[in-house]
Amino acid sequence: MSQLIGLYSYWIVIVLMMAGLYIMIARYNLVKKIIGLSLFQTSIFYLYITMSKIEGGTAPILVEDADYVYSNPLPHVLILTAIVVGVATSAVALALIVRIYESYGTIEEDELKAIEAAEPDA
Amino acid sequence: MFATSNPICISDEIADMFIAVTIALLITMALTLARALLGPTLFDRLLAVNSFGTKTVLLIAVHGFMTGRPDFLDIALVYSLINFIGTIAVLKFFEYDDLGSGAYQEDDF
Amino acid sequence: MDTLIVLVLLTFLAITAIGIIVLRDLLGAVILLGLYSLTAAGAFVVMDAVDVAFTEAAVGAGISTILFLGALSFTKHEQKPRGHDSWVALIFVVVTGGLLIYGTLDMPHYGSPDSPSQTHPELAVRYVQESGSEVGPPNIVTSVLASYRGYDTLGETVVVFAAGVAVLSLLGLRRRRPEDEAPEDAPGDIPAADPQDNPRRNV
Amino acid sequence: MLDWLVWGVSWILLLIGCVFVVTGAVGMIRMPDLYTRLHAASVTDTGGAIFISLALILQSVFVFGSAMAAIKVLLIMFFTLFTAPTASHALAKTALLCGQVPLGVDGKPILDSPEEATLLARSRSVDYKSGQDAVEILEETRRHKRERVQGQDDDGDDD
Repeated sequence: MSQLIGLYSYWIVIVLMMAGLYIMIARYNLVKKIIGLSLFQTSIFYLYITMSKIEGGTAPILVEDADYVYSNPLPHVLILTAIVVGVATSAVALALIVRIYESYGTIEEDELKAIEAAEPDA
Repeated sequence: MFATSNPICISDEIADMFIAVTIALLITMALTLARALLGPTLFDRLLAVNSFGTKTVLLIAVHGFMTGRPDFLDIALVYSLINFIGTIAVLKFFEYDDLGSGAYQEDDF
Repeated sequence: MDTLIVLVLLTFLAITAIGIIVLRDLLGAVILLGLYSLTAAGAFVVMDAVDVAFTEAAVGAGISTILFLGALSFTKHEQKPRGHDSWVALIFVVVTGGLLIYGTLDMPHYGSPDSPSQTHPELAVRYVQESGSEVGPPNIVTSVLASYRGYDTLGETVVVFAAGVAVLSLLGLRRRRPEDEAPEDAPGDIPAADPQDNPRRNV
Repeated sequence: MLDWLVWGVSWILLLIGCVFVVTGAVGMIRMPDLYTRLHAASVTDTGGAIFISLALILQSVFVFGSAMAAIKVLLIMFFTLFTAPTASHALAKTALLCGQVPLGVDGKPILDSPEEATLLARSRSVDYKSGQDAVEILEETRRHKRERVQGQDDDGDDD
């Protein structure tokens, strides 16, 4: 039972990660792929934040003359950076998708491949 | 096993009170999530998401009191605003099929 | 109680992720992604990462949703219906997940105080004990972000700036292009809007 | 004495809040169509939020002794009170505009077609200008439609 509770958060992280990966592999729609990418990113955030938590700890904001246990602040910093960079990545990907749609009229991967195969010069 | 991590010693009666509210909120969130997944139309999903956001705000506020550090209510504040803005943005998208257009009044009404 | 809340919120997250996989409608998937971010941020608060929760609420639930909506307003709202899901992908994902779960069996348990990430003398203990006197602000995350790891933050800013430039160069010049170029091969030509694309008709 | 009073009042407020919150969620699952679910959700969003926030304000003033926390909870309550009804209204209006037909008491749609719902949602400014009732507008358009259909039938007969 303690094994279950102690590791449950990791398992959920893996489920989320695999959900994102499955969307990236098995769905043909490009916007859906970016949604899968976001899922994958958030699961990584989770993995880090889970590791920073300490039992009975509190948020790493110092309080004078009190003896608290603080959670590890370093993963929080890394994830703060990662969230912002992740959204920047999504923004660029979505902009590319908009351009692809304007050029080809579709955002389904297999249709794009068919169009590419039909006109090798382009 | 599920002992409250309780850095500031708030008394047990008070902790009980917040635990009860937290459980009620979690049940509510589960039901709301079910509606968001079942919802036949997009509006049902949107309604569920909006309601879920309000529950999250309350959960964060109550959690701050439960752990004895009510310093982090700012997050709940930001949440309630973001939640509203997100809902309105999606609705505007439904209504005009665009996020940026401002010239809809003449032909719409 | 904290652990219970975290476990329940994590379960919500997993259910939402499954829902996103199943849903064919892209707008619905984006709405569920907003719900996912809200839940994630709530769980971050319970796991003591208040700054991360703040950012995730503003960036993940706010900006990200609006970016997706903006992209969808230029493209189609529905995935093409397909007959079957790919069994190869499913098997691959299940096998990878199984291997990863096997790998977690050796991980330190959730919240355990003697895990390496809590006991490292330079990376955990020192920040907590010394940052108040070395840097100043009571929020340790701020100290680490702006002082100990200031170059990381500078790099992040550069990445965001580069992304902004990239998005602008992809989309911002588009409005001028149909006038500049010859009309027959204008790549900025938006295909005529199909009335079926309007969400009013297919919600 | 004061401690016990605060404790009791907080418990009562929180319990009322919990009841509101849970009933609203159950209503959201069980109600038959979008507009009734909206009704149920509004109960949760405003009623539950008010009572829970009031209890939290009591706690933060009397137990935690933190005026700042009380002000923040008050702000959360005010924002919720402003934004939740606005969001509900916008949701209902957009749903009507997009052609979601409400169900009547007997479980049947009260309008003939999604177009009529769109029309009703858009007739708001006409309503303000001429003082027309929504039902009148609806019947007028139905009459117009019928006449138009008959006119087309007559044309067909002529051909």
